[in-house]
Amino acid sequence: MFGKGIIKGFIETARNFAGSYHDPARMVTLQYPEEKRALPENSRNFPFLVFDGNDPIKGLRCVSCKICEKECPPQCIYIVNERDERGKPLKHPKIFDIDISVCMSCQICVEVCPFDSIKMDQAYELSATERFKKLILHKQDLAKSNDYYHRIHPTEADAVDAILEAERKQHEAKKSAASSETPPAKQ
Amino acid sequence: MINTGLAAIFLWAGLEQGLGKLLDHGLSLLPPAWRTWATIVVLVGVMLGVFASLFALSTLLERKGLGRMQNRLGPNRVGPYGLLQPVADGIKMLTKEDIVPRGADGVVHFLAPLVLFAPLTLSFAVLPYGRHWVPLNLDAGLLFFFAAGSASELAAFMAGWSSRNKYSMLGGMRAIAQMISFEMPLVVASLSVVMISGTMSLAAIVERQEAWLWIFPKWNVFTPWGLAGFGLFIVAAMAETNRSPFDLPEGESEIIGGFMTEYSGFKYAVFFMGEYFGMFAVSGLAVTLFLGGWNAPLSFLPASFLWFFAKLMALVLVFIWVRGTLPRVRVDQLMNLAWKYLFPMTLLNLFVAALWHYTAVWRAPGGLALRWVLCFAAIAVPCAVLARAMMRSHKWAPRVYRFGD
Amino acid sequence: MQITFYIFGLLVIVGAAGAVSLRKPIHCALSLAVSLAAVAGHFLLLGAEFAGFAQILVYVGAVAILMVFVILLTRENTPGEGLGVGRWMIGAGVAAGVFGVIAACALASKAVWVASAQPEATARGIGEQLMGAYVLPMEALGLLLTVAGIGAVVVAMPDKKVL
Amino acid sequence: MADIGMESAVGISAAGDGAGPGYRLLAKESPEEEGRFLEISMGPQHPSTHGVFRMDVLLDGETVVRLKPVFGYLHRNHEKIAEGTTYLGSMPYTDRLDYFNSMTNNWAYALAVEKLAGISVPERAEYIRVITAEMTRLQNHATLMGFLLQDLGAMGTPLMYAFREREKILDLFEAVSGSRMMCNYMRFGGCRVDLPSGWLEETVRLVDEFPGFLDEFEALLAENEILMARLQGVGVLSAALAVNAGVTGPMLRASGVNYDIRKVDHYGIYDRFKFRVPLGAHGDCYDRLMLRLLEMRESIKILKQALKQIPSGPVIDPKVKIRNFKPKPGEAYGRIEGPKWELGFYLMSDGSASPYRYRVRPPSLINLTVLEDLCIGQKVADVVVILGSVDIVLGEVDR
Repeated sequence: MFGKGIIKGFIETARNFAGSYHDPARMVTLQYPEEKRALPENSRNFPFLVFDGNDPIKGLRCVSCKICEKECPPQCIYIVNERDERGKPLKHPKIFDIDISVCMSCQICVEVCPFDSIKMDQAYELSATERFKKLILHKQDLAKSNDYYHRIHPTEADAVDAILEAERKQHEAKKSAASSETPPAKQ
Repeated sequence: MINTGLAAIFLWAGLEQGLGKLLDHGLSLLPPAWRTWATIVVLVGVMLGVFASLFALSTLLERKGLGRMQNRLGPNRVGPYGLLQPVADGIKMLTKEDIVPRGADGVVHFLAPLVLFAPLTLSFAVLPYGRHWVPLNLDAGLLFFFAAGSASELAAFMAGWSSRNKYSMLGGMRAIAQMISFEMPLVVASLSVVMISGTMSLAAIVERQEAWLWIFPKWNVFTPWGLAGFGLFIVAAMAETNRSPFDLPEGESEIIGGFMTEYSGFKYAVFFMGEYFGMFAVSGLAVTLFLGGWNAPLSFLPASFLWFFAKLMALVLVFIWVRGTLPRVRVDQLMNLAWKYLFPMTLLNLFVAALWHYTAVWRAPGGLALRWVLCFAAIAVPCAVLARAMMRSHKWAPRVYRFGD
Repeated sequence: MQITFYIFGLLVIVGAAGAVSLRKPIHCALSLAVSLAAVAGHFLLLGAEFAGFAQILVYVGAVAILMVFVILLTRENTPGEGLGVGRWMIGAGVAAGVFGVIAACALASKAVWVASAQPEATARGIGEQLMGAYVLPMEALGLLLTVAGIGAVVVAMPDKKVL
Repeated sequence: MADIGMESAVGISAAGDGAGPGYRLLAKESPEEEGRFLEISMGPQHPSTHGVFRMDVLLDGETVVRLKPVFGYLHRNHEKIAEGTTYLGSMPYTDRLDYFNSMTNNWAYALAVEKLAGISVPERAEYIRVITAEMTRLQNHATLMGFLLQDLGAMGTPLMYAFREREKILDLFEAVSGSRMMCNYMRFGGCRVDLPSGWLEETVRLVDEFPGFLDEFEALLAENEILMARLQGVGVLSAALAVNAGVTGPMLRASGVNYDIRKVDHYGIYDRFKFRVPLGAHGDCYDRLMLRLLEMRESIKILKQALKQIPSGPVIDPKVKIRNFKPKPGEAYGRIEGPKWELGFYLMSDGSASPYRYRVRPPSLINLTVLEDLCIGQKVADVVVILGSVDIVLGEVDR
């Protein structure tokens, strides 16, 4: 019968019209600034640096090995070593910048980091009023505590803590042996 | 609940009477020489005000309704429930830059929205909004309506041609072809009403429908020819007002914005408003011709212009529903629909109306039912057969698929 | 109603003048449409509702559109070179002659002056006239139009089915 | 009258065979044809070109006489970048090829590298790959149908329904990979992380509910007379032309050729699942649309089986190095049946950390090559519909 398909379509849209008032499966809109979706644990946005203890700069796990800088596909990480007065590089970054206007959130820096010092953040409200300077995050912007890491990625952070603890114990046990093998990359 | 509703309706009817009296009284206070002009000013002001606010309301309704049909919320940020959204849109439109392409024909480009808009507002003058509420009760009101509407074709062409844009040109061509083609079925569909009512005065047409079968109204739509005519009229009206699924002249996904591509700011707003006003005008005509105008839907309810606007808005909602559901047809299919389907069917409907008229003498019990069945079959069967034949000839059919392993 | 008469009269004249003097053909057609619409206004002023509305519907809604369409579909859409003075003069002479003849006829005719005595040209009246006294010419016209319509379809029909 | 002009123009296009200026000559210089055709440039700013894509269209009235696709507006140097970066470093870039289907892009690339380096994939990872790939197929096909209907002028209603369902799938993708669209989830030798707890149950629920949505969609589309009128007999692609032009995927199957890489190539673990390959008979837009609907139903079958069978175990081969990944010199071609069509990665290794040659077989581009053949003789309104039914993503066309 001619018109059957069209009438079916009308019924369908009417059903959706009514459904949008009572059926949460149909009305999936979240009104963003007021309502926010709970992010899944794995959710990632831009990297941050984990620090232990209370001092965000001194406690950084980062040893400035520059592996992430090298592996980063869009080359958005910039690291300069801290040096002591004689110019010998220290295991600490002097500059650690991430240009989040370039970063593509691929998480490769996290995967290649042997020291579990760089992790993915979940903060997504990062809009700025300027295109260049304000979108470059510096060391002090990037440093976030281990507690914060536990808050956003609890499962992953527990696993990381367990590994680090095991390593530390192993390290203490073999204190006599000076060689510290780079632990295998996680994940 | 029902009682309150009834009370409200009667209260409104009383108010309406009072309002009319008050208006008359107020006008009679003026010196006689001024009365005509004062009446004109009041009428024009009220009509423009009412339809402009109706326009604001229906843009909001459309966006909300479409949103809900698409499982979205629709505008809800400006004012409570987004009610002030049309105001915000208006401010936006008014403050936007008015861009005229360098190669455009400035004068024609400027005139096109006006030529579209002015005649459309004229056509509101002949619609009967309530008993004695006809701004301009012309003897040939229906003809006036179509005459006023015919200028919009010229406007679409002017807009398309003057923009000096190929998409605008295509849109303009489509608009003319479409409007001319669908004016035929539109006029012929309303002719059946003229034939039965014996008058072209819209007020008189509504008065003819003021009859009751027990408590149910005897509107034209409740006759076989009226039902078919109403359906055909609405389809033609959708095309005439460039509403989806016949919105080819704008054909957003194909030719960007059609003849409105190069319009911005206030001129675009006027086009936009013109589109809605066209929809109101043609819905108002449909209400007048087929749905009993200002007559109440049940005999014991008072007549009021509220009914007219309620019916008009109901039709507008149908338009919105259609827009939310159907994809657009193609230009050749549109022409086929107009000339090979709607036009012959409306012509046939004239004969069915005549048949209905001449079988009115069958007074025997069951005569009405027989009349109904006969007339309905006379229009419905050809409609279905022709539709089937068209589908067949193009080999349009649902398909069954085979599977490979 | 005097003022409206003069306004419409001015529109008729200005439109007609524009139709012959503007450079772009489309502008000419559009100003002709203005002129035709203003003529319809005159009909309405004379109380001939049906004729007035039919004038708008047919001339503005169809004839002007048709002209515009034809102009659009012809190849040369740019303004041509202006006519020479001599040809302007000839044209003006012909126009003046035609105007003179029509004006003479109109002045000589008594119908113009007794217009108010005529019965009102209502739709019903026209319909009764057409279906009564003039039924044969009307049927002939209808037949002619049908033939023309069929002819147009045949001409426009493609030689073989495309799609 | 119209068809004469069309034929003559087609004749010239056949004779010139891809010679760009051929039709310009016809349009501009032959005096009797002047003013007859209208040349319009659809895109790169056009609502229905699905991105920055341009079509140089020559119209006779509204009939398309000649159509020339113009690409390159979104060229991002993908292949050359990949030759300068590590093997792993290209993985996030593959997300951005066909940004609707990052999971399958990841898989195709991982497959190529695994072939190159001879890496095996743990059982559980194979299942996860199939599950995510089929979910990708579901969301891609649903959205494609929505977009096609949008091109037809259906005011976004089907598109919104499709997006509603797609959001649910993307939520699951985010839960597993951390990102909704740029998943970057597959790794050489498996997947990056194991599924989070509760994910499989969520997926089972989604898969159970999805057919309801498909029924709804079918009610909205399948028998709609306007839709049939708009799509049936439009943009017919013959099987011979499809095969010759290298067209793959649903578009090829709509022309009636039974060729599905899941069946033909036996990649992954598709041999273990029972599913059928729907085939069209007419090769028109309607077939292409309906085939995708049917494919979604088959995908649901696969998903149901996979979700039932999925074993526990590791998700990645622990032997595969993340840093200093240097496959032996050699070459490999990995291809999968992507949601759109055959997606292939060709890699040539010289033993260093980055590929010597990296080449994507961009199915969107290859399937676009037949666009002109599909569009000639159709109306301008059909062009956007045909383009929509081809289902391109410009990120992949231009790379």
